[in-house]
Amino acid sequence: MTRETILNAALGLGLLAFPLWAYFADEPFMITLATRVAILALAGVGLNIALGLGGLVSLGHAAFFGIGGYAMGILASHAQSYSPLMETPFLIEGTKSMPVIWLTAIVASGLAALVIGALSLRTSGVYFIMITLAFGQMLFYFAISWPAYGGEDGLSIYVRNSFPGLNTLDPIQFFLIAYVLLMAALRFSARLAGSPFGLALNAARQTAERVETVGIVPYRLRLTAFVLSGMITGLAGALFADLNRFVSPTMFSWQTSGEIMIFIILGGTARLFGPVAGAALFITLEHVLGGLSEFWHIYLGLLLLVVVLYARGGIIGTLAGQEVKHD
Amino acid sequence: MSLLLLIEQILNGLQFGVMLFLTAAGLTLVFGVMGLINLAHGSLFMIGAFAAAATAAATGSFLLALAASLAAAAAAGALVEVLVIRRLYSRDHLDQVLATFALILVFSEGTRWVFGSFPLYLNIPPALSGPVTLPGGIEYPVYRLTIIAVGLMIALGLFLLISRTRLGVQIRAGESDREMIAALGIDINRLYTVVFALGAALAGLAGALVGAIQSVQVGMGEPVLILAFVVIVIGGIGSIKGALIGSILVGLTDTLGGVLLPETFKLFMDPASATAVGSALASMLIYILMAVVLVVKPMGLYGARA
Amino acid sequence: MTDPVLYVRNITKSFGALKASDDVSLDLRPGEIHALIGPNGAGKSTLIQQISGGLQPDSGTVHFLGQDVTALGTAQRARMGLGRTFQISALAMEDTVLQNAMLGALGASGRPFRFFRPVLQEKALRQVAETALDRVGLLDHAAIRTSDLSHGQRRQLEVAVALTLSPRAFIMDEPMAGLGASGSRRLTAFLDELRHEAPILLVEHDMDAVFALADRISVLVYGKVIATGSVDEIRNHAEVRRAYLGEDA
Amino acid sequence: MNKKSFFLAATAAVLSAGMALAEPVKVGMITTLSGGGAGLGIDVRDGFMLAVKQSGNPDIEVVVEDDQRKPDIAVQLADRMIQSDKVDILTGIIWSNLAMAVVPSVTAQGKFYLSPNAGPSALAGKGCHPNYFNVAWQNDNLHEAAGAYANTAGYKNTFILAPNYPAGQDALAGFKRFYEGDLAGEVYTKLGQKDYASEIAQIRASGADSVFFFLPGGMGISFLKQYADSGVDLPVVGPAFSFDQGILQAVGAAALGVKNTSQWNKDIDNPANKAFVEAFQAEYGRLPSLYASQGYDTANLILSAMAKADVKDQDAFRAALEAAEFESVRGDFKFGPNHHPIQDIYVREVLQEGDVFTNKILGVALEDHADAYAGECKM
Amino acid sequence: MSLLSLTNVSAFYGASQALFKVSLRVDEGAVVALMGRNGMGKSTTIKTIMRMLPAAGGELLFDGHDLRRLPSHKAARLGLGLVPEGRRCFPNLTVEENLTAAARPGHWDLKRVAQLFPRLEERRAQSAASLSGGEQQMLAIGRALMTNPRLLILDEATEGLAPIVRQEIWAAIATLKRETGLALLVVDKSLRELRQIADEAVILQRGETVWHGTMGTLPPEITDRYLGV
Repeated sequence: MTRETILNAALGLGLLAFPLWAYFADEPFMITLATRVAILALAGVGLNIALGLGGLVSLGHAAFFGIGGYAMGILASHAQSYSPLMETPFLIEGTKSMPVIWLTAIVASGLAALVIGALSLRTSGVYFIMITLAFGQMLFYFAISWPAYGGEDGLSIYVRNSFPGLNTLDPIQFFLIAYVLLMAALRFSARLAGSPFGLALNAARQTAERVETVGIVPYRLRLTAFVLSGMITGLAGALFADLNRFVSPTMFSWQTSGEIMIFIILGGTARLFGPVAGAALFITLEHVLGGLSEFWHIYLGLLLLVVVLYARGGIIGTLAGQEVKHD
Repeated sequence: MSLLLLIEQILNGLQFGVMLFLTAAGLTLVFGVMGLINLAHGSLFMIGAFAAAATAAATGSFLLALAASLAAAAAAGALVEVLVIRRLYSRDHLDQVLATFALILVFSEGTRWVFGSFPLYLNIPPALSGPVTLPGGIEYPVYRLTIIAVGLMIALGLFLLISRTRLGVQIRAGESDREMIAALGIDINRLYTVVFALGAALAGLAGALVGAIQSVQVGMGEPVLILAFVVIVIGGIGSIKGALIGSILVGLTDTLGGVLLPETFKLFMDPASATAVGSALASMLIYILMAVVLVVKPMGLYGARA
Repeated sequence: MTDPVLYVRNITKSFGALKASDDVSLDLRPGEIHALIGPNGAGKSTLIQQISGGLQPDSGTVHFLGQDVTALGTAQRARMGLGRTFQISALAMEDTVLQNAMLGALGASGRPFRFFRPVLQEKALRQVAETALDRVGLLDHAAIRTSDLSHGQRRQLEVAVALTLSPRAFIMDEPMAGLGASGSRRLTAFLDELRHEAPILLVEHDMDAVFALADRISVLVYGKVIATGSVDEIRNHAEVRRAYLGEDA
Repeated sequence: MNKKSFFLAATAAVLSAGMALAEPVKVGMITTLSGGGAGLGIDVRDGFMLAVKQSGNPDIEVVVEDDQRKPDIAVQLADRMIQSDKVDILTGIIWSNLAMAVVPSVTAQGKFYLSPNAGPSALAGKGCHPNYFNVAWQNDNLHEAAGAYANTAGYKNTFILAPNYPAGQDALAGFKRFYEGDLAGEVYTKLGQKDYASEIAQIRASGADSVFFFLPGGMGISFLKQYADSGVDLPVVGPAFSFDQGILQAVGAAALGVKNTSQWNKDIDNPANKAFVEAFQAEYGRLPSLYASQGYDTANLILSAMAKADVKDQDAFRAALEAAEFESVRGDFKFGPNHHPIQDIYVREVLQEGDVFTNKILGVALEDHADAYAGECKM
Repeated sequence: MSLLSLTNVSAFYGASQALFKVSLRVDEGAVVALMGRNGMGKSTTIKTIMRMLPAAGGELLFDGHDLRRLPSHKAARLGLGLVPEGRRCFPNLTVEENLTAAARPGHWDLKRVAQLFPRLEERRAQSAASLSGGEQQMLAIGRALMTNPRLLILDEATEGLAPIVRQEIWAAIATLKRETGLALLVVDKSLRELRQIADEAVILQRGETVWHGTMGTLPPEITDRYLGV
């Protein structure tokens, strides 16, 4: 086992053990905090497929996070008010069932990623960063000024959606749902990296010219990666909305895109568990520093600077060495 | 809509564009010459506005306030370049995004720490306040005309600096081949610090000029930053000319879109929903513009390289 | 005589005022090594790019296996069987040697869009990759990270990736560049064998290798082919000598 | 977890008989203390803490946290305060969108929420809740008063504008509910917009006789500065938000003479208000704002209820809150059936006192005004 | 004392070693030819001297200063003037801007460069990108002269040029030698021209100095072995 594998196992188990401890210590908020980490890490795992594996620096993943969130918000609000979403040409009812919501979130964000990706991938480098940002901003302003679903006020869902056989209102059960989905996404992401597609995508990031001369079109690889990436981030968005029982345009803001990206860089770009480590550290800092001073953002900023300047390769890179895992 | 109103709106769009240019010029310069994504550029804009407000409050002189905005932003820019930014040139864009994002946090909260949480006062000097009647009967604020003039003068000055001075020649040379310019004996590090400080000073001046007709408050830089990015990407990264044209394009699109779209929708919708839909679309318009430009020209209008 | 596997007809390509390819015609016949030589800046790389699909000629056509491929992209030409190596190694440096070779095999298989099964467990692909590595003598290094290879080994890997495609024609852009004396000799011997599998269009500066291998040589100067012929014909060609040594001799 | 808790020393002298019965009350305050909108949150907090301090009541403990003006952070903090800090009452939120995110889940978990600022219509009408009290106003109130004032002032053709988001739409709807004249124009601006040249040009061209606008925060500062400089000198009416103490100094002379509507001003003539204004200046060295007054009233409402009932006895405590028997700085104060205030709303004018820009009351715009949504509230 | 001296210099591109043991000396006022086939390390040697590539081992002295400790621009300011391989004129600058960008005061100014290359004078307002190859080469030489160096390094200054243009370049180099006594380090393949101009020669083979001596003593078997077709 490499050091990184051990570290990953420790992170995975730690993220499970902490809320279990909180459960027995009757600290329900700590469970909520861990759930938040798991969900944001899931969003990061999604982005990491595009960014880490594909080298596609998207500053617009809030678009998919938000679409996932609104998929939940719209379906649940219609179910809440017993008004169908659509009556013609066929009837679509709202729902409060998590699996249905997840599926909707994944499909909707996947479609959005297909459109955004198809256009954005015509550009590269800084232009790609900026065009993805532009699409995120478009959806942000659209959500703010679209009155049907609350505009800037967002949508409140008073009761968390349901999952067959579980009580999702119980923090620990909801945590477990998020945790299982995170682990599934990590597993998927690991498999993807080792798959034929992963091999080609990874090579296209390093040397697109070579990939073309073996007969594979890099654009298609990247678009596929972007769509998969958007789908996972969309799923995370649906869960995040469920965690807060609330969805608002902030989920679409460029700061959200930036934060998801920060989880990845903080944890270690292209590291499987990078988003988990990054999200955990970020949420912990926010929680601890937030209590220390009204001006805690200064400390957070300085700390981030230190990480970028001196801890290259992020947390996992620093703890597990610079070697990126190959298997 | 009357022709006069349309002309006035075009002037407004122009003025907005010129303001954007001041912020975007520094960003595109830094971006083009050093290949650095500087998210903290908006913070330099804010520093300029705060320095101007504080100086105006202390001395009552608007000119001194403008000088202070230039000096403070340039100093902050040079300091940050030497302490942090310099280490980021060789890094990938990801690291640059994270580090300069961190700088935003430090600058924003640091400013709030020093100046408090309430917006600051900075107003137009009496000599420039009030409207003037233009030919054709348009009443237009003197200050806004001044901004257009100052902005265009700075654009011209910048153009001359870049095209005529030795510093400008070295900047352009460094842009195309930094290894070669160093091999000819030019200290590229110093050149970069100067360019960065210059870009910062322009952003600071823009902050002060805008601060006089807007609110001087923490967080004022971020919306401007995003717009400046839109501008330089539309114009093509590294191109001053592109930044100018991009700025004016964005300024006109935003201003005229906000006015004309609701009007257009009123032709086939009831006024209330036309206003709502029109304004919603108008707020997305510049991003749509940017996406369209990039899809058609992936390197922006005047971009040479990614 | 059999039909050429690959030929270009009257290719012209300009960059602004510079004519990088000036009415170039060239062919590659079965079983031969056709060397393309010329001073730096003569337009060799531009020509190679147009043949392999990275650049579109302003006018003229490229034919491969009897088909006009001028309008096709790099990937399509590769799938038809055009194998290429790069002047400056274009390899996935973070990946292992085996992974680089597998990439070629994957491309040749035409099925890169599979997301679950570990690629390294795909026996068929792996065998193609390992065979190619074995042929260039890199099988022992299969598990090494490519960035840890020596310069010469990277050149070998370049060739191995091209081999995995089982190409119908090779285009090799300075495969000897930067190789030591023994490396050069080994690769020369290897290419000498390889020509029987598929003909090679060889761009090379190493004259020892060129003279040892080439059936025919074309000399490119200022985007124009100034001479095509056998080794001896080229060696004694006055214009070629001038272009190379600057001597009137 | 209680780094920012304020434990207040007991002073035996003020212990009343009622307090002796009560269990300590823990209040969680979620408000905006960092970033652009921090001024408002700081005022609410300072007003609130001033009242707590003045009461000298040892049985009230306050936990304050910064929501960074982000809805998801606010929700997270609410969860934490309920789950970990075990607070009984939550308060503090400034913005409607954050309130919409937090209030339903707080009341659903059986806690009280007292709003010191935001009053979205959804929470006043269909979404009302027995445990939700609004101590400030329903969002439409000040705009309605502005509409009523426009009639009194004789405006016949008003140009109205607000940002394109729910509170902005409510604002224009609220104004129009009471305004009887014609509209010269109705414009929605971009949220966060800072340049109003285009809107001002439209105003100039519209032939309006007056302007009503709702542009909170920096948007209002920008609008007023630019409006003053444009040479358009039509009278302006607006809700208090753009003319309040914290913001007025940044607007400066551009606001002089503007009429604005508010349920409070520092010159409202009652003893509670006088004491509040003096004590606030003494404590913090600045004039209190509207928000500070709302924070102060909220704290006093809680303290008054604590004196009558135990917070653990929810029905009794709720009844004590409904009674609202405290000395409000705005004079008469009572709750309507939907737990929103019924109060006088005044018209103020901006003027300069020495170096300081401030307001004085001109008169009452709407007397004993209730909100338009109470009828939809079923509780 | 030599103006420039390299002793057993080695250098790497990333992990692969490009120079093994390069030694050469250029004395004040001397013209030294650096020769070898493509890929043998000539340009790498130049890059190492110019501090564009770090030297891994060996000694690298210019006028008594240890170059290995200096950044590129400081090395240049000691008096190293570079005419790089591929010319590398700044394409977005005009001819005059190219010349003045890094000029340092001294003997060489715009007027003297114009005397040396009258064609540059004719094109002073044109962008460098619009020049022909030969003109760009003249510009690269003029640009280096404008820094008033003590040693001018010419890397493949006649590569890819038409014969007549080559003659012009060679003539200019001869003028430099004759009239200014500037020290020159010339990398070129054209043996005939080098024989006429160089005092000494150094031959590289796979990153090592394999022969050095005065130009007159360079035997034909050496040239055939290391340089010929």
